[in-house]
Amino acid sequence: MVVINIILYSLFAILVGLIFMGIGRKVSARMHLRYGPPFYQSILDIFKLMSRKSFTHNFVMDLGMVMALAGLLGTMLYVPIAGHSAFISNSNIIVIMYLMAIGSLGMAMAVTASGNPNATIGISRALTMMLGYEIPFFIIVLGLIISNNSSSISVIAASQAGSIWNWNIWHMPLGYIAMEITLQAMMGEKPFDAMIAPAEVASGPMVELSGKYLGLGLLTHAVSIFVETGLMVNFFFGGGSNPIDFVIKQLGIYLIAVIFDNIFPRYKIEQAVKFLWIFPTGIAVVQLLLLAF
Amino acid sequence: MNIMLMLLVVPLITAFLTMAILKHQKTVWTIFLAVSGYLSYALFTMYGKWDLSWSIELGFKMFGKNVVLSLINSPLGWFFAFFASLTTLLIAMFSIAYNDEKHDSKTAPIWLLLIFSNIGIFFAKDWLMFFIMWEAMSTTAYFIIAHGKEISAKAAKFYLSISLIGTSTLLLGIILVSRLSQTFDIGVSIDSLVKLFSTNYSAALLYIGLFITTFLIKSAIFPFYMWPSKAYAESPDDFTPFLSTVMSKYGVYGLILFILPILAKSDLPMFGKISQPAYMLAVLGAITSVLATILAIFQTDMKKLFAYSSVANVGYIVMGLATMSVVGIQGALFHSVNHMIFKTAIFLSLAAVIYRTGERDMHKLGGLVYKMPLTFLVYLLAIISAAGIPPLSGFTSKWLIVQALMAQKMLFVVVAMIFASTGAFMYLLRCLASVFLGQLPDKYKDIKEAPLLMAIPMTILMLLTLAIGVIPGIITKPIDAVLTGMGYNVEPSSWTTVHTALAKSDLNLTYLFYVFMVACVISLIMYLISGKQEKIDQIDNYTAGENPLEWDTTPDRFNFAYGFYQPFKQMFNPMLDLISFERWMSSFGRIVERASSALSLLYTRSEGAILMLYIGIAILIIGGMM
Amino acid sequence: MNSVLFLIVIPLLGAFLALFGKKANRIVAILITAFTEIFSIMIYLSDKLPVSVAIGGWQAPYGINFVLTPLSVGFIVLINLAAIISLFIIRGEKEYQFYSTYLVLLAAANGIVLTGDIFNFYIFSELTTFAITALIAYPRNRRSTGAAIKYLILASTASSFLLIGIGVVYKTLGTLNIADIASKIDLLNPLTLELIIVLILTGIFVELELFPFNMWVPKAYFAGTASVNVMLHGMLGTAGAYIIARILLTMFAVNGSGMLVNANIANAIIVIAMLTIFVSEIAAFNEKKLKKVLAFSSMGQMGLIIFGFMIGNEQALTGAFYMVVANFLAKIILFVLTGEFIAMTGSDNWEDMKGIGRKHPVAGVSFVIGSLSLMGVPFFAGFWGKLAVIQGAMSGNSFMITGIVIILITAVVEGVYFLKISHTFFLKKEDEKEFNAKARIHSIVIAAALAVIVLAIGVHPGLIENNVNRATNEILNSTSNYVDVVFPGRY
Amino acid sequence: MTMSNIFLISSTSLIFIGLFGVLTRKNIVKILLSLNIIETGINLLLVAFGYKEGGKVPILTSSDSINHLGNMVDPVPQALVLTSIVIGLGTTAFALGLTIRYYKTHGTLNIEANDEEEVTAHE
Amino acid sequence: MQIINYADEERRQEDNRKLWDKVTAYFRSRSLWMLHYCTGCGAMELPPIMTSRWDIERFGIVPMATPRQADILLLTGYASTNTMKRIIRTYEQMPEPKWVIAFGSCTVNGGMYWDSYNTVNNVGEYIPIDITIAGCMPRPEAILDTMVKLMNMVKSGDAKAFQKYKDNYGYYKANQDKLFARTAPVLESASLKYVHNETEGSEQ
Repeated sequence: MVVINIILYSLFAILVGLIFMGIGRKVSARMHLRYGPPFYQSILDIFKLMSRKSFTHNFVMDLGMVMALAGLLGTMLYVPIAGHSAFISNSNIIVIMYLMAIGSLGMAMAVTASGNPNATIGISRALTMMLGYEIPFFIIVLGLIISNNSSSISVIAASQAGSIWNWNIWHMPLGYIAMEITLQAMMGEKPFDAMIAPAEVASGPMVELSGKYLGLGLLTHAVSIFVETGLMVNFFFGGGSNPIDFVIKQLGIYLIAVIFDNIFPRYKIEQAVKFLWIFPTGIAVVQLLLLAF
Repeated sequence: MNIMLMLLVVPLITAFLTMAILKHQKTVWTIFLAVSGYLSYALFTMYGKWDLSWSIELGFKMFGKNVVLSLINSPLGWFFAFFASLTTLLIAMFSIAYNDEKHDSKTAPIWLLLIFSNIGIFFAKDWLMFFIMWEAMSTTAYFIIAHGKEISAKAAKFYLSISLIGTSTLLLGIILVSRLSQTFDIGVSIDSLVKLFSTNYSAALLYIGLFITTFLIKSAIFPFYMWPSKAYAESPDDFTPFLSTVMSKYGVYGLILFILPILAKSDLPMFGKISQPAYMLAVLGAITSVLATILAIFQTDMKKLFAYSSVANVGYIVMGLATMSVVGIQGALFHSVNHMIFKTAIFLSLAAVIYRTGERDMHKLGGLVYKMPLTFLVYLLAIISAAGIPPLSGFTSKWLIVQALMAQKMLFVVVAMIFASTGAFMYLLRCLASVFLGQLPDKYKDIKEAPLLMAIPMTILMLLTLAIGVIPGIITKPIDAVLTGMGYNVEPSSWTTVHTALAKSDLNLTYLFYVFMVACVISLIMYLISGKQEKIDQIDNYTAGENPLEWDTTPDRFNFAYGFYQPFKQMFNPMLDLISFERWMSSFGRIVERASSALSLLYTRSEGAILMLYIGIAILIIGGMM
Repeated sequence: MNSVLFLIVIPLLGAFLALFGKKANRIVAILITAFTEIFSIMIYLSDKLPVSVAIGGWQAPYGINFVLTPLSVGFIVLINLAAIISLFIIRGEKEYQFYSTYLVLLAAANGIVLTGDIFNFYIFSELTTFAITALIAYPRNRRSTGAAIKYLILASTASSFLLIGIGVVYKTLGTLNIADIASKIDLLNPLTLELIIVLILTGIFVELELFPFNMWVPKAYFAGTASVNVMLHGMLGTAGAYIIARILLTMFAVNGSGMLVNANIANAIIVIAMLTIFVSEIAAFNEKKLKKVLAFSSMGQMGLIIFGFMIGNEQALTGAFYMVVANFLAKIILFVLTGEFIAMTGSDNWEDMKGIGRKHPVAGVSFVIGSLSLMGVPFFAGFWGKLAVIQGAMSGNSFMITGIVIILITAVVEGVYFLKISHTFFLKKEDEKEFNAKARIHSIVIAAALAVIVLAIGVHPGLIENNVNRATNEILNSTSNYVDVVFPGRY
Repeated sequence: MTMSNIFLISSTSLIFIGLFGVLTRKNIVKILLSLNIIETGINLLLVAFGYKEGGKVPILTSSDSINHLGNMVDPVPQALVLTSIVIGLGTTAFALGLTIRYYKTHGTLNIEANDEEEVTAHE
Repeated sequence: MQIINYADEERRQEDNRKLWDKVTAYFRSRSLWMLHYCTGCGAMELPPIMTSRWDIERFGIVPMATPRQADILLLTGYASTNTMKRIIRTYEQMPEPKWVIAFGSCTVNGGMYWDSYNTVNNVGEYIPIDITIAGCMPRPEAILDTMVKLMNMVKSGDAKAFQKYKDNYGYYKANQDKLFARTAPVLESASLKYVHNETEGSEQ
């Protein structure tokens, strides 16, 4: 039963993530005064990628990509969707933070295995960026944890139940602002997309990924969008009363990120890290101090 | 014969025995393996027998009594000693294969002496025994690190100077404390220090400060975090895991043995939820792990990189201890064991790489995964564990420590922990990418997988870290005994679940493993149902249409491995000089050397001999007048 | 007990005989030294101690007397042991002057320890100065001549002070007998007392290698051959330790309690001891000449021993005596081996001595044991002494604590340079050349045997506990143990 | 000013002159001369310690002399001085011998000459 | 020069593909990712079709950074002999199925550079072209039209130039070798040597 649950939840998350990506592209197009692709375009892309032939340099690439997707799916399963979950767990935030790292590790391993310098540079930037955004992200999370005295997302989401005014976004607006900036970096959107900068490093980590490897990478990205927006909903928007409510909130958050993505240029990696360590971190620290004392 | 005594005598006698037959290297290392096997077995049988002890009276009077050296089997000591012996056993197996004609370090007898002192430290009941073994450990380790190589001797000198400072402070501390309690017994001295804290706070702080300095030095905690990068890097490759995993735990053991009970029992000024000295300790741990992580990220020498990584990991352990809570200490002890396992696995796999290639600089290697897949797998699982990624063992302990820190509201310490933990990811991947992945240099086209005797211990370690990750009870059950022995009230821990102090935050690791496995299967199915893949040559890369080989570029030059985190380093460049304790140390060393040369010259020239004589008389006269 | 005179007379007679001997000189010297050694051990083991022997029937304080106490005879045993070792390790043929001078040195060193008369003490110390100067100068090259004459000038200047001091003592107290002086020392007014102490200390501190009286030490050790180094350290140095115990802690002690009568000067001596420890260990740190390193280390150890003596409680005194023994044994190991190593490599520099430990593991390990003992590492004899001295100093004032800190700091420096040097022997030899000379088995055996003793004492300090306790007891209760021996029934 | 004081003052000045000479002279022969001056001073001092105003020679010539013991100068310092002179003589002779050797090996009598140049190691 | 137009020939046959192939062909046609090898002036014509006026993304066509990810290779102008080498390598690095679009007359007959000593007059001799666009340069409308045509060809399974390349590899290889013989360096010293400075030691 749990296994079926897990499969269904995984497919749901993948589907939602892909459709979000499609909607995001549509919204970007409209912002560019274009018509844009259909909202299901990402599904088409994935299908094409998975069905075509692909190149592998060695078995580490296969292993890494499978690991990346598995890690993100595992993470996703720990995020409560409007109080629902594939299995009974406390959905511990720290577990989610570390589980997400499997995805990054798998991805990093797969792309460095190709031996392409562009890929390795991309990964080195991605990891540097990770160090950049984990700090503000964790400080915000810490604020949530100590105010609820629990590291369970369910508890945090449950504490916001009831009226819309119970949402944490009203209780900790500074945390929300910091989180919004951090989320931009977590999802790899501009201005924090130095790792995949197509014009500099030929789309960085993805440079050697072809066919199904790129497909798995896109799926990973889709799930990560689901997880990150899902976390945001649980942290600041009451967690949703039902899955549809939840997904709509997620979409809203994702669209904010897409809008920012479209209006910003790109930071160099060290500028990005400095920015992340100064502004979102500073705001988050202020928020944390307000909560702690 | 008393089993405690046997634990000491067996390594000691074999040390002298092996010294006599040092020429037959394989025999010597096999004896070494047998001894560590015996120790592991004997320690295994000693679990639960907490009344074992041994003591001897020496004909030497102090405080009007004859000095007594004694050993006792305490849960805490057992815990460390057993896992240390287990690690040694696995390293010993590796060493048999490693120490061939070319790599022979001839250190087995001294290493046996080190194991002897190792047992002594963990089972010491009185300070004199503790000190004797401590000093023996420091000195023998010097000879192993130096192991008859000039470059290693330089690094070892650095280790030795800091280590001797540590033993000096320990000696001073022991003498002060034993004068206070009029005995060398550790338990009594804890009580008397607790008493001193209520009467003379600053004196007591000074007393424990001396001990803490020693322990921090041995565990390489800030401000003494620099020596491992030299000593670990230059020590024999098969000794580095011991140095890094077992010897860094002596300080941790000392802190748990002596400092924690005092801080727990005394009435101290508080800072938030915990006492100020404990908080100070946590801050030191935090600084250590952050600095060591940053420095590790910038290393090009893989042994140096993991030396800093060890420092950072001990930093976590100290942070966990400083919480003074059950969960924190549990996490710290758990992490000690985990660190022993995964760092040994890492260092052994690197030793296997060095054994095959003879190269330590990461950017000169690459693509070894094709030639040494098992070594790669061991390294991969070990770094997953080291990075604290579930479902391997490293996660559980890190998670426990983070939970404990959060429960005690040590906000900035826990942020430092997360920083170090994320940074760990950066340096671990750097080594993975540069050594095992990427392009295989031409000169390593013919190397082979590590020999069987090396592969066995590495595989065992790999399986151990997986097993502990899935079933944490393997470690948490003995930790229960340790915590009970320390006087904490603990509920018996379960095989699968770890508990924390926060509400609704318990975690079932076995379940986590199942979930992850199902996710893996889903992802694997997705991989399998999609289109076929074709394997292409490693050098066949997208390079904007160019063929790198036509440009006289060899595969290893094509790798991006040198200056891996260059932009990140640029951010820290202004800071690097400042945090280089190494530079301070060496400038201090230069001052001593100059003073030494000047004084030596004074004695060589001897123009002023008569003048100095008169000065001496003047000193006597003036001294007498005062 | 008049036969105790043999300890002095027979070596002197031998010295005279050696002038006529040729090849047999060495045998004669060894036989005589063996005799004195066995004789002194027999005295030490006999139950007649302590006893005062009046020479020529003149009773003290009018006549010259020898005082045999456990302390003095114990030191005689050590001195003669060093003497016999120094004879065994002589390398190459020596002319008659060498053995003759050596025997004079032996007689004088025995005399210093045995005599109960301060003027006699002066004469014997002058004799040792001459003898050792001649022995240092014996190689007759530039280095040895320079070192010898510089030592002679310094020692003569210093002994002038000693003589003045003795004159003042006689003028004020009207006696030259140590026991007599010790019992009357309270009668002196403080200023005179200070004058006397300063004058006499100046004389003996030069022999004691204390900073800043010790400018001669590295030169002398460096110029001397290994056997002369063993004599310098084992005979002169050990006699020096005895002098401190006897002159400072008995003659100038408060009521025979082992505390110097003038506390200010005691403090000044502690300052000098600390300076010595600090200066010598720092100076040794960067020194490349192995013999000089050992010379500096000798100075440092002497400073430590005197620090232990001056603290003035039982614990520290025990430690100091432990240290005397440990330092005696360990340093002889190092000097014996240094001689071999220098002969093997043809260089004074320890950096050139790579590969020796690989060729002669026993020698290498013995050197390590010796250095570890000097460092005060557990399991070696030096540890217990250091521990007890520090423990004893802890009960003193803040001044002593400074001393402890200095000892601990210098222990670090000492450890670094000793282990650095020891490890050099185990490095791989760079060139494939053979060594210049072969190491002699009996030297290595001597070193190894001493190393075993060092280890034994280190593992079980109880081995010499009784002897040390006897010595300590004698110093702490010198009224009953020393003055009463010379003047039965005075107290 | 009594005789005793004259002795004391002159001997002390001799000692100090000698000490000054030892400190300042660089020539070994001059240093040895200074040492001899010190010695002379000490000898004078010791004799002065035993000196008694109007005292007699401490020789018991007859049984009557036993009554005049208090009037005799102290004989012990004189014995000490005799010994000291002998030792001083020995020192001077030995030192001069070494000085000759010093001149041969160093080519100078300057005490500050370097001793360790161009000397091969001996064990 | 006789080049068989596979597309025409295939169209005459019955569409007897399996359902699965039809489905994949549909998805492929709706998600064509292009790699533009900007060899000549044709690159200037690409921005208009990607931006708001013509917006090619509505057909699922987006530019990609590397050949590994791309489906279509766009040759946007004349190809010199040296460039040809890179084009071929890039083409071979693309995973199948892959298609090539040649822009303008330069790629067909050399265009205004037809008599240059170092340009390739007919790119189709060296790599298989699925579809060419006439004009010097073609207008964006023409490009858009071609794209749609290619989509239809992909959907119907007619665009099989990559298959042709595999089948006739000997022919293409011979042409390529003949071409590259001209690019070999005349003097030994002219060949570039990459000098690598090994930097020793830690970055620290």
